[in-house]
Amino acid sequence: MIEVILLVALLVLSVMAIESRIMRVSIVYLGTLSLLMSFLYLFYNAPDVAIAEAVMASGLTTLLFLTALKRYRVYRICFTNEAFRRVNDRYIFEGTRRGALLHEIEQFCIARELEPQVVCTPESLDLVAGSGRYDLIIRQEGDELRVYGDKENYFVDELEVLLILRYHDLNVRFIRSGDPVEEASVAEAEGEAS
Amino acid sequence: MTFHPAVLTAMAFLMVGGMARVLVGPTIWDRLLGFSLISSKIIMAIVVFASMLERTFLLDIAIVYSLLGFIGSVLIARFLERRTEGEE
Amino acid sequence: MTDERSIVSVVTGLLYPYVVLFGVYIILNGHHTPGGGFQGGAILAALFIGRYIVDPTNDLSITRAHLIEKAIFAAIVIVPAGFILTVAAQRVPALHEPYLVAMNLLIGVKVAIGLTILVFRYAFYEE
Amino acid sequence: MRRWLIIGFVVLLMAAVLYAANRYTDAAPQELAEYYVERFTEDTGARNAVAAIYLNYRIYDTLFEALILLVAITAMLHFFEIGGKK
Amino acid sequence: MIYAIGQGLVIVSLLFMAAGVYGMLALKDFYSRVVITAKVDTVGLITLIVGVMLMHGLSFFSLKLGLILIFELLTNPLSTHSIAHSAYTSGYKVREAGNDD
Repeated sequence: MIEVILLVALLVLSVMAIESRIMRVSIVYLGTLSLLMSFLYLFYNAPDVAIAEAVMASGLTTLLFLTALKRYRVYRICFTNEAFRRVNDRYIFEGTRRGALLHEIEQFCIARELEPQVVCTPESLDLVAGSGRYDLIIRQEGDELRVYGDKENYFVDELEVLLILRYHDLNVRFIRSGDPVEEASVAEAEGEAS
Repeated sequence: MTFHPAVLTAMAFLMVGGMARVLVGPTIWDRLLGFSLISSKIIMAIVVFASMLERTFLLDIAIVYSLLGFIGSVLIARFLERRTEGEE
Repeated sequence: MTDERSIVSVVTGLLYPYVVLFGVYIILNGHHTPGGGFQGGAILAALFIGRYIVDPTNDLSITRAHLIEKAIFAAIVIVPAGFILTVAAQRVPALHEPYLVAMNLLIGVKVAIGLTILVFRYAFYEE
Repeated sequence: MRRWLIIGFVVLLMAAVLYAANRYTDAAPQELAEYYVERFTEDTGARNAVAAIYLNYRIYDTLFEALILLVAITAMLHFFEIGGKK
Repeated sequence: MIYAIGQGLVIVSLLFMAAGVYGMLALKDFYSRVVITAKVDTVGLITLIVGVMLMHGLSFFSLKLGLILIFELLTNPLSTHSIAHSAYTSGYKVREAGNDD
């Protein structure tokens, strides 16, 4: 019984590890796969192989995969909603309309070889934008979704066209602003030049 | 069905529950949480399996996991954290 | 930030000697219980990964470690060539067990050094 | 289209392998395995059969495995020269 | 008798772990799930290992089980803590599980 369950789980996990497009998620899948596989080796009376699998999976291969993954650029998306003071996980799930939007943005990032990372917070916009950690900020105000992005970035241009075409029922509005720090430094430079 | 196989089967169902969180979880930290849960379930399954066969050396694998099992999740968690803080 | 650093490093430092002990136990008991050279060496290499978590500084001379590994490989070739591939294996059966222990020890040290070089090389120089 | 072709090819290959594996059920001769399992303790002095086999009966396997690890690391240090010079 | 008590403890630990898995699947926000995994799972682990120790009496097996228990009590909360800390410093801040949409 346990054998059948774990073998089916191995199948599901291996297929998902190949099919998943986000690399870090694939690493977690592979870690789980080696955990279950190590127990199956033990179940089939091969404790030597089980020890080797346990050690290699827990430390060595994980570190190698993660070092290889350092080359990917991460595109950080922040979802903020300060009006309700409560942000729930249901904002990220795929079932709702907003979740579909976030999922679309993730797919858009993956198609351009960026690693999307969605973060969900109830902090105010100034705090979030001031930290400078995020490349794209989505803020919900009542019925409106406002997307804050960089001013001169062709990636955000394409994203804007896509979202306004497909998600007009969510009242998506794009607000483009340059980095405030950069603007200040540019203004200073201009003042010195004149 | 005797005692030990029944316990092992129940534990396999619990592992499938943790695996559902690994597969579904909206953020990557949820998946990591499911991963650490499955890791502790595996240790307990090894303990029950060794108790069923009454072989002491099978517990070596459980000791390996309890000593080194946390390294994987700590490494992945550190990696995610550093990626978001390092480029400020 | 500093809080988390300290708790992870404290617990990893507590576990450090036990991991060394357990790796050596796996290597030395490899001919009686499951385990052996490769598994124990991998445990000792995972120990250095734990060290990388606590304190990511690079103070391993890779060239020197590689030299040691080559020397140990020469020993791995010489020991069986002197014992198991000659008539001495049939003449002196009392030496069988010391031979197994010595080979396990050599293979364990070699695998530990090799995997450590691999991991450190990828962790520190791959930018 | 290309993706589905690849998937179909893999499924066909898997079916062929499973069919071949189920068709020919005659096993390899068992004498050597039985000899190893019965005699390994008195031959080698080990109580773990795996250690007896990889350190005594099949010592060439172990030697070349160690050589493979050494060659892999040497090649890695040779081709990416950043870590080698220190 | 002691064997039966050990079996009872193992079954109790299965109930604990089932509660932990149910909570992890059913709860709506991340930090509640972290608490469930860290606490309930560790309780289940302690109960199971003590139960198996009772089933085996005083022996080398029980000594190794005690070692596993000590190491696991050191490392299991550590990984959960590390995950939660990583999520918090990355800016994933969910305050409470509410139902207002």
